Amino acid sequence: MRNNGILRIIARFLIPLIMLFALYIQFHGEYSPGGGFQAGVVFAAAWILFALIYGLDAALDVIPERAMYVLMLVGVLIYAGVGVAGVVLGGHFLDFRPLLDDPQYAQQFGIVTVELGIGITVSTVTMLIFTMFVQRRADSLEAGEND
Amino acid sequence: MLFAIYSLLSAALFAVLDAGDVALTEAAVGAGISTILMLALLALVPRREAEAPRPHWPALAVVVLTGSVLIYATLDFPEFGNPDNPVQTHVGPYYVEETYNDMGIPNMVAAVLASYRSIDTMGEGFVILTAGLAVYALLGTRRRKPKGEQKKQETPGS
Amino acid sequence: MGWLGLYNYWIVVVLMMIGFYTVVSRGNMAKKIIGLNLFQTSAFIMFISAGKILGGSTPIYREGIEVYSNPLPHVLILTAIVVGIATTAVGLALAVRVHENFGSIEDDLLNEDDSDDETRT
Amino acid sequence: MTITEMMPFGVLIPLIAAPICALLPGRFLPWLTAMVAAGLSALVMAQVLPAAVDEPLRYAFGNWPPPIGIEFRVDAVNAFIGLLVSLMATVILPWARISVNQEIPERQGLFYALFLLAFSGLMGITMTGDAFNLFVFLEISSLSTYALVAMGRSKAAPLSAFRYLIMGTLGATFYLIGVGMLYIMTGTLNMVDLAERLPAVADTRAVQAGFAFIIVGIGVKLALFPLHRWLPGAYANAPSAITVFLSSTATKVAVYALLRLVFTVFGISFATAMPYAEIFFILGLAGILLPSLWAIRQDNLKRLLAYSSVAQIGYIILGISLLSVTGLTSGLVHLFNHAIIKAALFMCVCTVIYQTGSARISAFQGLGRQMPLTMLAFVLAGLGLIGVPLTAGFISKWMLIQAAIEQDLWLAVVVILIGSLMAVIYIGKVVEIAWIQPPPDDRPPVTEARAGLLIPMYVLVLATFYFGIDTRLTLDFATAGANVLIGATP
Amino acid sequence: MSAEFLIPAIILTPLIGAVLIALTGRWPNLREAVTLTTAASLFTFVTQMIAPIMDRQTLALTVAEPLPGLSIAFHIEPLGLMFALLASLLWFVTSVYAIGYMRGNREPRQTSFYALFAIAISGAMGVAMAGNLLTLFIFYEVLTISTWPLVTHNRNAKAQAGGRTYLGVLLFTSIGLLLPALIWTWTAAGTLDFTPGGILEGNISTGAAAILLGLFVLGVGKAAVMPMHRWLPAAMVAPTPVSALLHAVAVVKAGVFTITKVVIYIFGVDFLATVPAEKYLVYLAGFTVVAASIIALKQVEIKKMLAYSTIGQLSYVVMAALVLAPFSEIGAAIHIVAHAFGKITLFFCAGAIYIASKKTRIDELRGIGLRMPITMAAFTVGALSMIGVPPTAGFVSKWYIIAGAFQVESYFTLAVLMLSTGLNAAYFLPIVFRAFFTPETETPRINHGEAPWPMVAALTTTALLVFAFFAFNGPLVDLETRILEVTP
Repeated sequence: MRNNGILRIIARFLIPLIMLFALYIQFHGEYSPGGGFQAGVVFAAAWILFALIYGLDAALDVIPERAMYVLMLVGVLIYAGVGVAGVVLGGHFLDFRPLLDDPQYAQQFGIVTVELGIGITVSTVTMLIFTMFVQRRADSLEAGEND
Repeated sequence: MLFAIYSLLSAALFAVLDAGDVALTEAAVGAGISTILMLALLALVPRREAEAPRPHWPALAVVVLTGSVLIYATLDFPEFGNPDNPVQTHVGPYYVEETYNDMGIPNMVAAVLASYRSIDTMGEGFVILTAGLAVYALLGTRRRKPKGEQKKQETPGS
Repeated sequence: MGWLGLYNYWIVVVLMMIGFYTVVSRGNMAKKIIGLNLFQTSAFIMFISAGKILGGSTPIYREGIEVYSNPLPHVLILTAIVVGIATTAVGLALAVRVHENFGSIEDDLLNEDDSDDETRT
Repeated sequence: MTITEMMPFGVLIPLIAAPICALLPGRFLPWLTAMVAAGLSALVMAQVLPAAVDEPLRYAFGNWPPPIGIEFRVDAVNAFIGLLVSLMATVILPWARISVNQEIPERQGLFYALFLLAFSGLMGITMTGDAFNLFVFLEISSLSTYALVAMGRSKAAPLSAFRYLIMGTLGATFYLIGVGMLYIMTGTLNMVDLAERLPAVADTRAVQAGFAFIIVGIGVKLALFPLHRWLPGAYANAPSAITVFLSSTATKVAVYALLRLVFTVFGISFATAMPYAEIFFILGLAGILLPSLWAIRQDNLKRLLAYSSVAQIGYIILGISLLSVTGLTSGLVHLFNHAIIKAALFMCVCTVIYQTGSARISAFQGLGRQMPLTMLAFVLAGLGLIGVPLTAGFISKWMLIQAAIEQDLWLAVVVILIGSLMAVIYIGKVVEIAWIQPPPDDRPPVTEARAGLLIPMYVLVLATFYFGIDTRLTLDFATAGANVLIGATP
Repeated sequence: MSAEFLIPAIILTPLIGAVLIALTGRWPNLREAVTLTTAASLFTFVTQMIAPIMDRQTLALTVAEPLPGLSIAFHIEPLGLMFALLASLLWFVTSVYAIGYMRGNREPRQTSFYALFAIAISGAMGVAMAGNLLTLFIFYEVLTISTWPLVTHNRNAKAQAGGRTYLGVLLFTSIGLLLPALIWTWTAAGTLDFTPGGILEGNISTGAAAILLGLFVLGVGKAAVMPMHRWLPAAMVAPTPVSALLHAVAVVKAGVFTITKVVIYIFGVDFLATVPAEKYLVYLAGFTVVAASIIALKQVEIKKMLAYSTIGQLSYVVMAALVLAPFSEIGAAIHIVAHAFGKITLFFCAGAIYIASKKTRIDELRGIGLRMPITMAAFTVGALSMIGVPPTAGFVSKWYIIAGAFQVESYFTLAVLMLSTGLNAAYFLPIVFRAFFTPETETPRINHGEAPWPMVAALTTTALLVFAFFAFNGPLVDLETRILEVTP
């Protein structure tokens, strides 16, 4: 499949578009449908498409496994961090109002941040899971099973 | 495949039911990710099924029982789509009316998701994380290879 | 319009039971997981249906629209969907491991192996 | 920082510690993080419990007043359970460190991260005041538990985990459907709010069906007698540390969830209207007798104890089914006592596994002479399980019997005593093999476990006896909790 | 000395002793020294309680209250004092004997033997001083469980089977019958304290009382009332010192002691007298007496025979307690002591014979009296006491029981006593005769004399005690008369 020219061409156009779309629903989430999950998943989907066409190793060169691992942890930590920040600034956990002076902006800021955290975690976890499965396949093929 | 199609269909259904975000997610997750994973699994394990599926009476009994309970329950459900349903009258309206004043963003779903019920969302973030860690823990370890050569050739998941 | 007003719930129930039956009756782990997904998704539809208002629209403020569907069920289901996919992922990973250990993912063929906990992988 | 503001951190500390834990390298640091997190959480709960007895503490997340937002709501009952869970985690972790080093040599950061997730999930279930939020925490703990079970060394561990996953997810979905019905009928998810709005629609089929679905869903999680099929495999194949932790917390928290939903949300009057008591009474009796029988038949000790756990849940369910203050008190006390006793027993068995690598009863031949301290602990904890006076087990069983007699349920009394006799048999058979039979000659000599394994074990054993003599902590708080539950929505 | 000090001291001394024994296990002489000192000091402590009880002070102590109204409490009264004195005194003697026996037989695991022995004694002390049924039950179980390893001391299949029967019967009866009886009493009377005159009167119908009494009599398996007697012969696989102290004194006497206490302090004699069905239990006990004696007649192993004789003698006490006559109650009380002295002597002799000659069967005893004159003399004394011939201890207690039987004109009891006396004579005297007046047929495998001196000393002492009790039982009888006073 890696040698299928057409696929490669299409992919070269498609993948950036998908990623763009992902970013759009990530940061435009509070105006139109979308948000962290959808963005994360779509972003991951783009990456997976890349992996399917250019091969996993190429994909892992773009985003290494370790990076995914760390990022998925960072994502939730961002989320929790915002929550803790609320407590530190004298509010309740996950209370965004104390973050900024204007409550509305504070809320928006909070929402965007946590959505970002979610987005990061979701996308990286998705990629990581995909990577795990594919590498497992590679190993078991080498172990000479399923034939 | 059928499974993916089912997901797409339900996504469409969600869209019809005014659940834009849900539809989007279901489409991406259901039709996208879980299908890919399913394929990955089928790539890993033999596709053949053991025996021709024959009716499984106890299971059928349980299922019919549960189903009838559900039907029985639905008979008292408020009418579909009726604006006077408790769902529409109790907590929901607050979100519909106040979201804009509270945080000045139009997408109530995002508002409820990330602010009103933020702890839920954080929880599901951790659920995802758990899944990641779990799969990493289960499949992350390299398996011993009979052939000594360590370089693994990349193999697409389908 | 009486019971007719409930048709969507009945669709849900039927789907749900198909999924449930698949989980309980099928030995194949992949099929079990598919059934599980079916089961959950239909449960989601039930929630979403509850939030729908006929003539309402997607809960995003736009000019000139007064009636919105209730956003709360949507949020719940977003969460639930994510939980579902997470479960699926873990389940599939487990299936892979089972296959590595036993060379099969036919649960009912492995019936007794569950009790065999002396053998170490 | 007031106690109310401190309260949610009983959950948040381990939750946030989990990802940090996963980032840490090596063996010691992850363990230390988990240890500190569990200890802090226990400290918080120790602060919360006395405060929560008088009137419930409520903490609204994001400062959105419930039912708009989600709240944690802690009263005597869940403060009691929360303290139990966090304490058990704190006691088990030092022991776990050694056995984990043996069973899961590398990537322990992952292990402890998942452990913390399971732990904080349980804590979350305990504290939340929102029916759907409970589902989320339920899934956090469940998913991490599946993974942890599958990390066991035994070949069948992933299989057991998979079966657990199927059962568990079905249960969770049932619960979700039940909650959905309640939501459709009332439009709210907050427990207190539900409790206020349910009576209006209490007689609708939807709510009754919702009740049934919730009971079944939770029932799977607490291994309610006919739905217990996942438990023995999961306990038998999980890593030792996880077996000990699960046996003492997971099912207990599920029992709490059941109590909370049945009594606080639906309310006692609703519960009495449904055939709830009768069904649970029967399930309780059957759940005492049959699993005890199966336990006697097991020759794998982890499995034996697992079945005995199912039987002990039968006692708790029996106590709950009486719908009386005494009954609920006995249920709560037994929940607490059994957690301690069973954790101690599993620790003994798993310590033997650590030394000999096997949980087969044959591996216990002559251990009385080779591992005297461990086997002594087993005997003492076993006495607790049987319910011999001076042990915690006696207190809860006595309360239970008293509750049964209050309502002239002599059948229950008989069954409870028979159950104790069966416990004598299955504990006795182990003790006999360990202390009377000589060690087989073909077995390489076994030595006593190291202090690091023995000390936590004996902490639990001593607790078994302490709570058998000084019952102020357990009995008073349990009674308070029972009153909260029986009394109308507090 | 105050109760706050004495009672804990008496409970803890053996336990501390046990710990020390375990620690000094490496040096046998030191270990034995510890054992003896512990036993001696325990006895001194117990004697400290005589004076206060004599001048009617109350020695009581509440340790803890696990459940509201259910406390772990101690309260010394004449009966308990007597039991405590008996057990602690004989523990010392037995320890001396055990040293000889264990060393003479080169037993393995002697350390754990002595340690567990001490724990068992502490259990017996707890039973003796218990202030309510719960406390009694607790120490009753301590006694059961701590003696199980002693019964299975030999660690072979036979021991394992015996131990199973032992633990099985005792735990089944205590959890299956005694505990329900406890709970029933608790729910009926709202308390479990031992109160002069009883606590059940007016709280329970006479019919229920009869059932409850049945639960108690059968539930106290240690009293070995048929059909709950199987454990006692099974326990004979234990080393003789165990059989001697525990299964002739501490354990079995704890059983009959419990029943006597229940009759007097829980039901109350006057109340029981109004319970019609109560008589059936007298018949059951009487039947046990006769049946056990007949079975004993057919035994070939000395220890087995002694075991069945014990079963019979125990039912004397139960029967006497249930006859409900003032004299018979006293008789029951002092028979606990009288029988103890006699029976322990007999067991000591059996052990001595075994150690010296490795003989365990009755038919092997021809002419052994010439080789072991002291031992067999002591045996004779014990046998006479069992039969109840003056001037032995057995005579005194039997006298009171008979007197009691006359008081209430229970001719059944009289008949049983006569019959069993005859049977006792029938199975004891032939042994004596065979031992002294028949020549050895074949020369024994080992050419032996008396057993090691500690054993001989011990059995001589107990034999002398049998006479002493006959001579000086006045104070004890006076003391025990007080158990019937409704207001102490």
